Amino acid sequence: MATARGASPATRQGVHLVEAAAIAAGAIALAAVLGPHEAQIAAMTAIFALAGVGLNILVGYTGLVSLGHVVFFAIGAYGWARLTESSSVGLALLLPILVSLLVAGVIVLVTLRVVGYYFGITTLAIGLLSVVVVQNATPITGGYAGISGIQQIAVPGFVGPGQVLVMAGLVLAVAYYLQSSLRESPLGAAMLATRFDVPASQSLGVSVARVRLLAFMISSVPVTIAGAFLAQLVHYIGPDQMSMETSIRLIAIAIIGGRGWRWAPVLGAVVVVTLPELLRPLAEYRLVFYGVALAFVALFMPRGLNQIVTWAGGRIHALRGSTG
Amino acid sequence: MSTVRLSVRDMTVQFGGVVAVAQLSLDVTGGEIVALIGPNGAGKSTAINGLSGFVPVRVATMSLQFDDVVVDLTPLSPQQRSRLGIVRTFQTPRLIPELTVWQNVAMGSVAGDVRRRWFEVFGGPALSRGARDRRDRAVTALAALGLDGLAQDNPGELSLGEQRLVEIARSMVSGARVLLLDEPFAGLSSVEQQRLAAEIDKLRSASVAALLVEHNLELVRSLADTVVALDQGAEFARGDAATVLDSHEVRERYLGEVA
Amino acid sequence: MSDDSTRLPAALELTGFSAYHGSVAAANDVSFRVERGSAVGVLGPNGAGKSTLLLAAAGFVRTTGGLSIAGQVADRLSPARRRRLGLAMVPQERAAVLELSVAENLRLSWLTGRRATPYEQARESVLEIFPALAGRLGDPAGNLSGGQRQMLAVSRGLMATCDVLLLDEPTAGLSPKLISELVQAIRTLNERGITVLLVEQNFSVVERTCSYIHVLNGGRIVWHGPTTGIDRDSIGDLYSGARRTRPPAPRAPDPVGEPRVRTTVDRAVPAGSGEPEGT
Amino acid sequence: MTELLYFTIIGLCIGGGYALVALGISTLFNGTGVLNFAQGDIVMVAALFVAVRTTGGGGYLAGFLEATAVVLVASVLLGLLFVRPAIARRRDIDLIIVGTIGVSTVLANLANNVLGSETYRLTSPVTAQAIRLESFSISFDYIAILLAAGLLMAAFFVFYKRTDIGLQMRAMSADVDAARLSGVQIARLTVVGWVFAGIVGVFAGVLLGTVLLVSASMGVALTISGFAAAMIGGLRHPYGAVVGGVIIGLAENYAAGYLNTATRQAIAPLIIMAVLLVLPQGILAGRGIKARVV
Amino acid sequence: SGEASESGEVLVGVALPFSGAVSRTGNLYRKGIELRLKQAEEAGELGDISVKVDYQDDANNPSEAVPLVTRFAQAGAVAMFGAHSSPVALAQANAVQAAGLPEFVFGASNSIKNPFQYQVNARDSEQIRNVINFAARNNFRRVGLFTDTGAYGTSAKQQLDAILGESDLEIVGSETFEPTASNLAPQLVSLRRKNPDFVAMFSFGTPYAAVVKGKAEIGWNVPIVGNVAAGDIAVGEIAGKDADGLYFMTPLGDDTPASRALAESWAKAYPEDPLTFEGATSYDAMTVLIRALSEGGTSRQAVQEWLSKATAIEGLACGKSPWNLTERAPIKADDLAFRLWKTGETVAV
Ligand SMILES: Nc1ncnc2c1ncn2[C@@H]1O[C@H](COP(=O)(O)OP(=O)(O)OP(=O)(O)O)[C@@H](O)[C@H]1O
Ligand SMILES: Nc1ncnc2c1ncn2[C@@H]1O[C@H](COP(=O)(O)OP(=O)(O)OP(=O)(O)O)[C@@H](O)[C@H]1O
Ligand SMILES: CC(C)C[C@H](N)C(=O)O
Ligand SMILES: [Mg+2]
Ligand SMILES: [Mg+2]
Repeated sequence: MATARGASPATRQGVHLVEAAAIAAGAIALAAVLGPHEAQIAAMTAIFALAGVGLNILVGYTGLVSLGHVVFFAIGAYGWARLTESSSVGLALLLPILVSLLVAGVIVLVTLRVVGYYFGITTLAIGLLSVVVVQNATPITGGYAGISGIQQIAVPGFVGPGQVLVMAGLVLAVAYYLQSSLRESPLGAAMLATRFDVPASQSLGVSVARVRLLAFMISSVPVTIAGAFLAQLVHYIGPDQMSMETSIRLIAIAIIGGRGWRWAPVLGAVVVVTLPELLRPLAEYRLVFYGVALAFVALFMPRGLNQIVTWAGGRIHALRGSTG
Repeated sequence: MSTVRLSVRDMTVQFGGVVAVAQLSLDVTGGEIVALIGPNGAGKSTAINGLSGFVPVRVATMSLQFDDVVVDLTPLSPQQRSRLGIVRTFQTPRLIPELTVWQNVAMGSVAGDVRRRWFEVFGGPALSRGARDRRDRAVTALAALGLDGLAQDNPGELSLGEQRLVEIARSMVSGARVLLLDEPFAGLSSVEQQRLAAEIDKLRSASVAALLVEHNLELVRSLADTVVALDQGAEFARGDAATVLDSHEVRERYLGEVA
Repeated sequence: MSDDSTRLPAALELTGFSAYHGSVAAANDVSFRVERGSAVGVLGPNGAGKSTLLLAAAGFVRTTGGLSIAGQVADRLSPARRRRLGLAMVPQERAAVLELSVAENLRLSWLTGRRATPYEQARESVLEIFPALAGRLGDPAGNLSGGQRQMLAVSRGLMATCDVLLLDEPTAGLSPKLISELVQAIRTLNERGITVLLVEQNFSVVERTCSYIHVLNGGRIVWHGPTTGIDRDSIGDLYSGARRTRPPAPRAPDPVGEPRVRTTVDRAVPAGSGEPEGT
Repeated sequence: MTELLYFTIIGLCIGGGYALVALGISTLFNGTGVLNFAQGDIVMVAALFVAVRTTGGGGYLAGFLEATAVVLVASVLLGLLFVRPAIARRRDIDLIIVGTIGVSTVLANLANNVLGSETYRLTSPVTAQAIRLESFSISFDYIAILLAAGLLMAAFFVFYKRTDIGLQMRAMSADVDAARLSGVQIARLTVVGWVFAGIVGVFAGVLLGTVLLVSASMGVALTISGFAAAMIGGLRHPYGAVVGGVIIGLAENYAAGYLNTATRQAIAPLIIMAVLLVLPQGILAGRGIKARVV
Repeated sequence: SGEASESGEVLVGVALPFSGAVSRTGNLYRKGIELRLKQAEEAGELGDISVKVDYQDDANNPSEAVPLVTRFAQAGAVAMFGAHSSPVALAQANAVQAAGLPEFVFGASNSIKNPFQYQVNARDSEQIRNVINFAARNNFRRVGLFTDTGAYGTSAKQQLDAILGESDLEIVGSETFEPTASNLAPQLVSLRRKNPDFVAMFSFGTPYAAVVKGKAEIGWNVPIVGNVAAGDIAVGEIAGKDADGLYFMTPLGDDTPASRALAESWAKAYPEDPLTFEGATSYDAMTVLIRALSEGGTSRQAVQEWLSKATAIEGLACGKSPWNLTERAPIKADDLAFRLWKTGETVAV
């Protein structure tokens, strides 16, 4: 029966595990060697990669485009900021996740019959509403002044942003592994099915509504945690960080990385977060360049960086094959 | 263990003013192949859509009987019916582009099961074992239809006939109680048709109840136990294959042979 | 008439014609002529490359080799140009725009075709062949039954008022009665001087319409000759060993275990496209 | 009473403004199937260009013509940019969203760098003319917006429903592959679609620029209002854009005049959600052209 | 980490919005800094110290602005300029404190309380006290508030409610508006119903233009007094005569030698950009930094030390009285003069 080529499921699982470990080790190593500024950028990248995992699942697996995921970012960030003022770290992480799951559930129920672009725009509306809420719910969010002096989890042996980098790196590794397993699992296949063909999914016994609900809820979790890490890294959280642009950045990460590809969040975050920092010498043309990159990848490289990596892999393979 | 039986009484499907299916009654029992024939636009696909829950119907009763229980199908969604074991194919194949061919087929054996296999999300041995089983089953089914060489391909890279066969393989691994096949032979070469006919014939021994919509009357003749002929939504002939296919009405209305 | 036709350029001529999906040749080194006003059949097992060949002739797939339409070299022309040269195709998939009404679909096809006859006239003559469509002109094509869609597909081909009509399995899903009518229609077309290249699985249709057939297997012509030279069973023999097993393409060592992303199931790839993802 | 009348007239006209942006969005969508997140920026480029030219000494009409030229060139380039993806079937909404957002980022930042980050307001030949309503005065600029929205809507309605190019564009927007197989020239019509969107953008820019502040960063807000209008009305219908625009324009003006600004800010998102909850394809969803299951 | 290098070159970081909606303001601040530094170099004020300035775009976004603080700190900057808006300043607070990096802040919010952040604009509270001065001068009692829903307007609104609430003035109405809104007439109509003697408006520059336009459209003839940003030249350019009746306050006097000198050199250096309070404040801040470097020393600690004790700094263009940085916000209500828009120009009142 082994006529089907490709690695066996077990091998693939093993590979994912090793890769996840590599992500964790990489984050720790970077935290150890980088200066504070570079560590801060690396931590920011890890945080956005973590959030990108959520969007990669949502956009890449189920094809739902949410322009409002900043809601969960905000829940994570404000939740952490407020809850660490009075209660324990555990609660500050868990409660926002529960709230996010609840909000995700409500959003899906509200948008159940809405598809395609209409779904995107409805979530955009939700994102805009959440900004209005953040601005006006001053007792909780601090309004426009935001919340400053936010606590962070101390990681022994590391200082400053390195600590957030280590934490975010570890969580990212776990999220990465789960994301990759999900892709192989029946639920992942069901998500892909609903993305492309609703009647086909239904004929396979897949409930589109339930898969949507699960996918939206699952995708909200890493974004929420990422929000909490962002609050810790910047020690401040305010409405300017919770704009529509943040939602778009999250999607851009998944698309540029290659939506649905398991490395998309990590590589996408490098492009979306790290690259603009490296482009600083371009001064005011930095964002022009960023826009060009977005448009180019989306329009001409639908599989994002995956396309480059596969291409390069094929090259190397071919070279090795011909020389030895 | 009692046999499977899909029963429907007086099913009517209407689109605006068009009555696509009128008062159709059917019983499909495990081990039996019932063929639904009729001119284009007679309402055959619509009947399958009605039975599988894809269009709203007016119906007296619609039920599935198995293991000594009778389930009323009328309130159930397509996915719920599929999970009960009523599995269909489509007249135009519907495969999932981002899964390989074998993964598409493997979907057939798992999708209804997502809830029971949620823990596979965490990976580990359960996922590996489950995935291996599903893959083996998929590859076996593909091999039976002569498609094993395509297992690793992307469905978008298949010819239309190949896509149809893959979709059929997917329905075959689903462990269905009832199979609703919409023109499975259309566009297949004679070689493939024979191969597929043999597979469909095997359903009988697996006690699967099969409803076959088909225009190729030679195949209908060789496979079907009962033939129901529709025209403009309404049944006009029913009986064993030979009787119906040779009947005057069918020859006139369907074959266009003026007597 | 038939004497003249040998001196006239062929209505359609392929020479050393190959068509590619990425780097795989799905039709390989195919050469044949179709004379004006005749019908030629292309047969072959599933996956033989028949549809690819037709799509390639119409300009939708990357090709090498020569193609001429009524003596005019056409292998570098865009699909639209070929269509205006009188080459129309009824594809196997996506043969109509399901969101548009039946009438709009007919008009669309007429517009992009040669417009040799006025629209109303073309439409009337097509509806004569498929009266079932006449009552459905205002309905979205997506609401038609499978067979009705197939009728629409063929009608659209005829609306292009073409000289050469490529038909990809036009009878799939049609009832026996309609098949007979279609056979009759093809004969009428031939009589009017319209050339037909017919891809079919249904041998009896080929028998009744085509004078000459080519059997394709694995992308190559494995047999060709007059229809009378072969019967149903020996055709079947030519189909054996058909199933293509794709040679392992030089891909990355599948680091993903995930298939390459494709977003739609269909395969209309532009002529001469150097798509980066066309691996 | 006069207040209410004033709010209503202004609401209608501002709604016409949203409709102008929405028309650009819906015309491109109906013509090519692309939902354009950069439409607001096209409007911005036109408005800013006219503003820079008029302060530089050119007249409003001269600026209008020049802006048309600039936007036409930009539209052709954008159209060409979207040809390849269209033919290669990259119509996934996520790609289109990110792709057009990329375009929007480029336009906004280029405009900022090249045309400058100053803020302007346009003065048109009719700015000084106004309808008086007790102490209120309603400039003809507002009226012009509503008129233009109505006229453009009618023009597009006729274009798509009655002309052969319109038919081909609708085919392309519904299913590029089927359209291509039907002989529709995708590349050419994609460019045509973008040019139309650009022309609507120019009209929107020069008209809206007379009633709101023009600057390089105005695009995103316009795009969002345009989407709100187009979605509420239903993307497929040109008159949906106007219906949606007017609904939002009125609601916002009443909310701001009688309630408060937080409500006004929330009203468009709330209307979107409420409408799509009940009618997932917008108010003018029309008959189900969705292909049936076969 | 590294401090000033031996060669006498010191690094100063600038993190301001050079892209996006407020990039114009960022660039005005930059011009003030550049002008002052050039003058100092030409006059040899810095001795053998050479100052290198690293200008970086923070896009007015806290998440981008905070890494810039670490970036400057790591590169060994001795001080930085930053934070056009208060949220950015608040976000940077932790990082500047951790790095011990003194920062000149252009934000006006009263919530900025970090010992390393020196506000060089008049705080909201001071501007609001000046509104009370304005009312007293004109015998106004009934005030209507009009603030934007953005960062600046909302934080100013809190202070307005608190400070005016305790004054003799009666707040008869209070409306807010979106800075991007296309039409502000409805809110103005609401405010007019309350019949205030004058309107106190707090927002950043350009919305003033939209507001005075709206005021003209509804035919309402009420004086508006705005904060420093109402002096934005765009207001005159856009609104022209409609801006008549809009008062604003400015720390930039036109009667001191320093301000006259600045006006002259600015006009020469940047003929296309009129001098506004932004350019003047950053110019003054650079003056202070130059003093700190030459008098205090070229290390981060030395600069912070000097700044934290700096009192009575004279010879600045902004403010009537000398700056006391010990209060970390040296411009007081009494340092702010009023001006009035008239047919597109501003005149002193
Ligand atoms: N887009 C594609 N990419 C890669 N391979 C493809 C693509 N489309 C078709 N193929 C392969 O090319 C071969 C020929 O396909 P084609 O569709 O021409 O077959 P066909 O003869 O028309 O078969 P059928 O009778 O089933 O329609 C098949 O092996 C098919 O798998
Ligand atoms: N959603 C719909 N709206 C309107 N009419 C419909 C719809 N679905 C089906 N019909 C019409 O109902 C009739 C029956 O269609 P159906 O697809 O069941 O035919 P069929 O027997 O399967 O024909 P074929 O052999 O051509 O596939 C046809 O006339 C069809 O056009
Ligand atoms: C208008 C300006 C004085 C605004 C100020 N920079 C602030 O946002 O705090
Ligand atoms: Mg059917
Ligand atoms: Mg084919």
